Amino acid sequence: MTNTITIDPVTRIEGHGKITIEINDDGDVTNAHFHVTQLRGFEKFSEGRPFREMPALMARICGICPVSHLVASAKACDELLAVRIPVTAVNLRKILNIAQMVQSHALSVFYLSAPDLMLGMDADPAKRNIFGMYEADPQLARNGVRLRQFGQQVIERLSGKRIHPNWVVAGGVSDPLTPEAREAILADIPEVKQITLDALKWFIPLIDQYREEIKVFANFPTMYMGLINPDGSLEHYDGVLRIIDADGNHVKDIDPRHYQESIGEAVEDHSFLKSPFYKPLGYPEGIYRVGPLARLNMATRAGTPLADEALKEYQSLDWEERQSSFYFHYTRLIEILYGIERIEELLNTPDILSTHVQSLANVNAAEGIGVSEAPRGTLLHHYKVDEYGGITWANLIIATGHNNMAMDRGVYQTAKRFVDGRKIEEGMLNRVEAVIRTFDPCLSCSTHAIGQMPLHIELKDQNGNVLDVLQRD
Amino acid sequence: MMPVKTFKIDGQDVSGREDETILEIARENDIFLPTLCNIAGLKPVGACRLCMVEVAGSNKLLPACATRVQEGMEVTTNSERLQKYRRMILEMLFVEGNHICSVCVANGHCELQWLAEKLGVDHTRLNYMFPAKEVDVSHYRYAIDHNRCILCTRCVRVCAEIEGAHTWDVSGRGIEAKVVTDLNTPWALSETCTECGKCVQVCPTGALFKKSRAVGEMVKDGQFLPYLKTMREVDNA
Amino acid sequence: MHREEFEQIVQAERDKHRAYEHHINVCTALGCVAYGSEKVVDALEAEVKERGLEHKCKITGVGCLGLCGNGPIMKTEPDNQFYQSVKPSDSADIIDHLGKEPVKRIHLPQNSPFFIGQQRVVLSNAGKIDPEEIESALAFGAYRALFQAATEMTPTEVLREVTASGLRGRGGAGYPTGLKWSTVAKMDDTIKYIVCNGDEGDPGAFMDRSIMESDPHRILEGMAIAAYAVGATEGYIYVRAEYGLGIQRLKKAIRQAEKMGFLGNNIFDSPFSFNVQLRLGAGAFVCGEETALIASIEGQRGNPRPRPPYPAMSGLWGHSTLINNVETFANIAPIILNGSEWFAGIGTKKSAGTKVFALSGKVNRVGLIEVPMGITLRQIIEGIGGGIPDGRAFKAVQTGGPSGGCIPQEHLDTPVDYESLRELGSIMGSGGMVIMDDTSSMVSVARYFMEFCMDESCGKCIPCRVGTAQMHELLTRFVDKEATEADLELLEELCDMVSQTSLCGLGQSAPNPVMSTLRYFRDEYLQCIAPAQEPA
Amino acid sequence: MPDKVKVATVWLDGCSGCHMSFLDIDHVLLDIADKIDLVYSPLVDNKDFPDMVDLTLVEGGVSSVDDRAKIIKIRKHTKLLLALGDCAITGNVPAMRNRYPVAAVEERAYIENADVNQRPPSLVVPKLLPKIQPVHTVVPVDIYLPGCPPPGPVIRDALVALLNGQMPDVSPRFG
Amino acid sequence: MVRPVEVAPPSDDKRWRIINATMRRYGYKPHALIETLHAVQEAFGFLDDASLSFVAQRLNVPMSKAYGVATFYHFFSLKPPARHNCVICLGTACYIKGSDQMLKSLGEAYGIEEGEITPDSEFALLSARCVGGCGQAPVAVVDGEVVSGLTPDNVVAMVREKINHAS
Repeated sequence: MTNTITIDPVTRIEGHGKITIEINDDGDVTNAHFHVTQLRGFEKFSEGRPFREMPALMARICGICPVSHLVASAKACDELLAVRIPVTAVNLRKILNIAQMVQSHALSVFYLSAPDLMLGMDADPAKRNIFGMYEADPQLARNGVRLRQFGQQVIERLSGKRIHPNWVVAGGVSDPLTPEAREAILADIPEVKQITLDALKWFIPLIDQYREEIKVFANFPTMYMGLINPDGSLEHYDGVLRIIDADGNHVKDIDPRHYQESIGEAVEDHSFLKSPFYKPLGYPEGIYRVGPLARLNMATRAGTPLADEALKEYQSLDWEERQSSFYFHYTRLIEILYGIERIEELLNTPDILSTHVQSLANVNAAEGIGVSEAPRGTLLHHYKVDEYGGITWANLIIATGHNNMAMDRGVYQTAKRFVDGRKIEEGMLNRVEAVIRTFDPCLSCSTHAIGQMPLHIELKDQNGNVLDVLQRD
Repeated sequence: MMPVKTFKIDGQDVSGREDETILEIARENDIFLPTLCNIAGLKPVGACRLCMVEVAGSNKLLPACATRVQEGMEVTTNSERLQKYRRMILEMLFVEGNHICSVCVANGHCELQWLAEKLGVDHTRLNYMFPAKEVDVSHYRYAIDHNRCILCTRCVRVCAEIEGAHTWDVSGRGIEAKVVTDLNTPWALSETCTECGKCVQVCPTGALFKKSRAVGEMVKDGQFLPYLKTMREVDNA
Repeated sequence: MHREEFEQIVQAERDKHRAYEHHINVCTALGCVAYGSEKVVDALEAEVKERGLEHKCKITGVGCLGLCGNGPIMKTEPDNQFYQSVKPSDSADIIDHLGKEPVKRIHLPQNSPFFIGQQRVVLSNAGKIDPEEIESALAFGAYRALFQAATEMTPTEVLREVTASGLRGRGGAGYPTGLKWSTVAKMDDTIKYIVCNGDEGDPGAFMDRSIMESDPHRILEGMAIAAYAVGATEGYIYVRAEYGLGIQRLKKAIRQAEKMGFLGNNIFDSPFSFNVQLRLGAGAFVCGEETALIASIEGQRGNPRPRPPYPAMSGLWGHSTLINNVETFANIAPIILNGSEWFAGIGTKKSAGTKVFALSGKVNRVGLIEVPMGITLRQIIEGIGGGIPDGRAFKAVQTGGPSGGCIPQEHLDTPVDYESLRELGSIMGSGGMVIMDDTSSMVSVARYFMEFCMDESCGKCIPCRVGTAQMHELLTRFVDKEATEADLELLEELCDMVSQTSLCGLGQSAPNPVMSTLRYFRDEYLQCIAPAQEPA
Repeated sequence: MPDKVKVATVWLDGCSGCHMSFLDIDHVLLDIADKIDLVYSPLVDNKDFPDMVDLTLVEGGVSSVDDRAKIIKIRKHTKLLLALGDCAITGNVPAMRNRYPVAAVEERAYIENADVNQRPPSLVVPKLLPKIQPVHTVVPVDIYLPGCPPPGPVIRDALVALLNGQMPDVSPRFG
Repeated sequence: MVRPVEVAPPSDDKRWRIINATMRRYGYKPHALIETLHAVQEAFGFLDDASLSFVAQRLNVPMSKAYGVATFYHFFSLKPPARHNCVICLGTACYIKGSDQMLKSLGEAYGIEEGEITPDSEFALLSARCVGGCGQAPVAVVDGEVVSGLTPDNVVAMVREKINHAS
């Protein structure tokens, strides 16, 4: 007989998902899955829309990382125009995208995962949140809020709106940066830099406390994918789309225009989220991970001084150890640091205040593909248009999707280690959720195709009868 | 000499020539009346019913845009009943089409959206009809998204009355009505369109827009109409 | 033309008519044609020919004889016998019995309750004349009123007669006809138009069709008298394209009247000229609305426009225009001939004259009736109509079509006049009267009318375009028994809002069927409210 | 702490942008921590909706049978229900799928744009409703804050007003 | 595009003479539009783009206006007619005697909705707001002939019989 535990909804993740854990008569975990339970249909209903509407429309896939969608979508639209966009526009888009990464990473680390890390996996669930953390360490909580606020303010100062700005458009951005906005952002940089350095100091000692988790939090060899500069430094906008293998060896630089030759998508009956895989290895062998862990496992250097130092320290860990998804948290903090430094750098480029920020053209190509690095990993928008620029077809591969297989497998790995079917304790299940949190899955993104993800843990017997449910509904 | 009438709007004494409408006099006196089909410079059609007012002694509501002023009339522009009806009219427009303000080219520059905010429409109790309406992006400069069309017919009138091309008209009827170019041909294939763009500028929503504009970027400018009319009169005089 | 000349023409036609010993008038209006009356005509003609009676017995295809539900109907003259459900095989028997005892098995006795209480003014010639022969109409007095008006009366005298008669518009609203005419007469316009509204569109109404099919000359004559009175020279009859037979007969009538000099220039050698053109509608109920009808005659979409200005001031092509419906014009000739006093003596004080109704639905005797105003609904339904078939109980009578309402049992003794019906939340309308029995769901009747209004809304103004669709959606929820209390509240608000803010009569009255059923049958709506949803 | 106001936030079919805008009240969130108890939210771990909540902010439209069951249940256990943002109030962008049958949406995502197991998911995942509906068409809503998303300050002002026992007087616009 | 002053009919079909005659009768005035469209529909069975365009140009009516008029009135059809058609009367008298059910039965039998034509263009199912046959309600008009004595149960057979009889 098998029992199934359902965790529904998975909390402190960005979206609706649930986890089911199957347990045999002896109380051993025999299987576990992660389910995304929402589907929204963007690929379908964008049909017929004018392509210039796509960036703003696609931003509505996700309120956490709308900018990444804006950027990927606008890049696809640039291809439809077949123009080179002004350098200033590129740099402004980069700032916006990185600012978003900072706020999103801050959200993931401080609002969603820090309660586990700081208060402990077995802490009182009622306290295990940002408010509990605020009680325990007000300054840390305030720092987290400040960091996220910084990112959001940069977005607002550039685009006029924190969430779903329309500023990134086909051919560039709609308005130049104002000197006032630039000064305001630069003025905040020292403070947030310090906050991030403090956060790293807080985090690194935690590694030793979570050795057990590190071992099983989706700790297995996979390939990694992400954008990277040809010189091996971090990149979230341009660069090449690279795949490395589980040993860190270069596998392939993918031409985004031919992504379909390298990346396939599989459907699992139990989830609205599809599972992309590396085609040459097939499904499910072609498993890979994306996001900060992938980016920093691939990078030879960050490209900014403080982040380079931090990266060096991270890379002093064994390669094998760095296969654990627990290190998503670590790499996230390093990327925040990189982001702040990079924003500063970009704001100091010579033409950043140029008013030439948009290339004007009509539709000149029938197909466009745009890639960007979202906080959670590679984001790919692919559009086809008719001769007048009306969308005829769209496909989106979103960051969280790439990690779907790893999350599913990580849930199983963690459940197997921590869940005892004879005596279920909340802390066990929280660890199963926590592994999902390491990936910081963006389930509104993942469900662009339709739907949402509550967390739901179900205990089922072999015949599929539900014995017990732990769920949030 | 055109006789002048004196009357009251909301208790305020006002005056107007006998060929002027209540709406014109209200505007002249900074008394707000919402309108969507009406635009200065085009013939009034009295279709949107937003500018309905109460006139003492008449149990019928009258459209201010199409009602001439009369001596001694007492007009009320903003009773509770009128406000309720106006909100419902706006709700009707929202449920009839697919007005997704957030991703509309005219977001922030839309008369419908602005009126909803101004009249306090924060939701609608009516049933969203979610019709399957078309978008015609065939024209190289302009596009029309029928999802956002409120059938005010400003485009039809500006094209016929001012540009003189009469490229636009309304086809079908009732809830199926829609504006068309020529024989419902794609805009790009219209033989009569002069590509002047007046229809785009007078459109109160994001239904007609320049294709070069992204979400929130389509700012309309209907102000040219009175200018055109006046200049034409000056030249003809 | 002098009176003697005119009388000579009439007398000649009368003599021709009287030359026959027997007349057999078979109804060839649409209803009876559907039952095969044309075959009956053929069979009778064959029978007469075979017996060599062509000079003694005249078979005439005539207009409506009333009892449409029992067609084909025919009447023999001068013995004045009605037959119903006649088959071609009855021909020999009918001819055998001419001037004798009627054929029992198909006989419809004159004292049938169907005839009791009816009074034919508008339809006085229907069933007597051959609508396709002007001579036949002349024999029964057609164009005599026109002759009288145009040659012996001043326009002011005609206006005075019409005003004094108390005639009110038969199109539905009951606007005083004399007042309307006077307004147009007073307009200082070089060109004026007369428009006859024959776009009878209410579902369940076929009065105007019957008049056009039965006595087209009566309409032309009324229009011509109106033209003389108000100073118009051009007239249009706007008829729905679906009325093929009526159109054909009107066309013929116009041609014949022109030929006889009753239409055209210098009518009766007087300075008065009047030409009539026929215009076909094309399937749009809203064209029954005056301004929409004008737009349609002008070759445009039938969109109404705000009034004022009223058509009397600015109508067809911007000129002063008099619009009346078919039945209103059909009342004019009798008023001129018999005098306003005579007419005012029929019916009630405020609603003079008779009204033609199309009685249909769940009633034993279905057909076209003409009754004096003031008769009660009960007299019509239980008396003339013979009550409800199949032993069911009466539930409601719908008058006024999509603009009207449903009247329940307790108001059956209400007299039929404009004001009384309005007080009950319905209207006189153009004359549709549909009877419903206890099997009819009033909610679904309301939805039916709303669907009609939604389909017929021109779409110009928002309250009607969207409001009718919204109300239809809400009513569908009631019919499906999925409605909520909030839906009922919203429905009532929509009724109020649409009726108050719509541009034209269609929208303004579209909520009427809902409001009247809510008034009398609220329980039926409440029964359609679903119990509150429980969380799954 | 019985005098704290119990607040819940739920996320139906939306993009989480309204929740993010809720977080955009920044430090105010921590400042009001002594006045409110966030008893149920994607931000906290309570997996069962409490017996009675003073205020629930709902983001997103009603898209699946799960959403519907959830909001009906929440309404029963909530004193004041606030529809947060255009998706909850109008259906917004997700409702753009309403013009297509669910099958067509699934076909594009799971058959046409997939390489392995080309079929729509059918296990565990909830059944999608044919049309996404605004929240107030399923259950009564007390307060509406439109916007995509409603800006942080608007949410802040509304919350502060509610905490002071007043109905919020804000007029944000759609979009 | 320079438009020719004299507009030629879309084809040398003789029926265009009738249509020209109609327009001539009204002096080629714009207000003859509806009458002319009636003539076209009577001659050709429906209005296509070519005929609309011809009539519009000949009468100096804007094309969009001609299209607006043609689609406003339900009597006009922009699609070729089916070989057979059945019009179900939805007048009040017919409705309360079950004509909506008849429409449903026929729709199911022919696999089409009201207002549609079967893919083989054999049969069109239409409805009318009232054909004026209230006395015989419920009625249908099959290929122009009024049929009475119908019920939701027998309507399919009755209509099929009528059609088979005709062809």
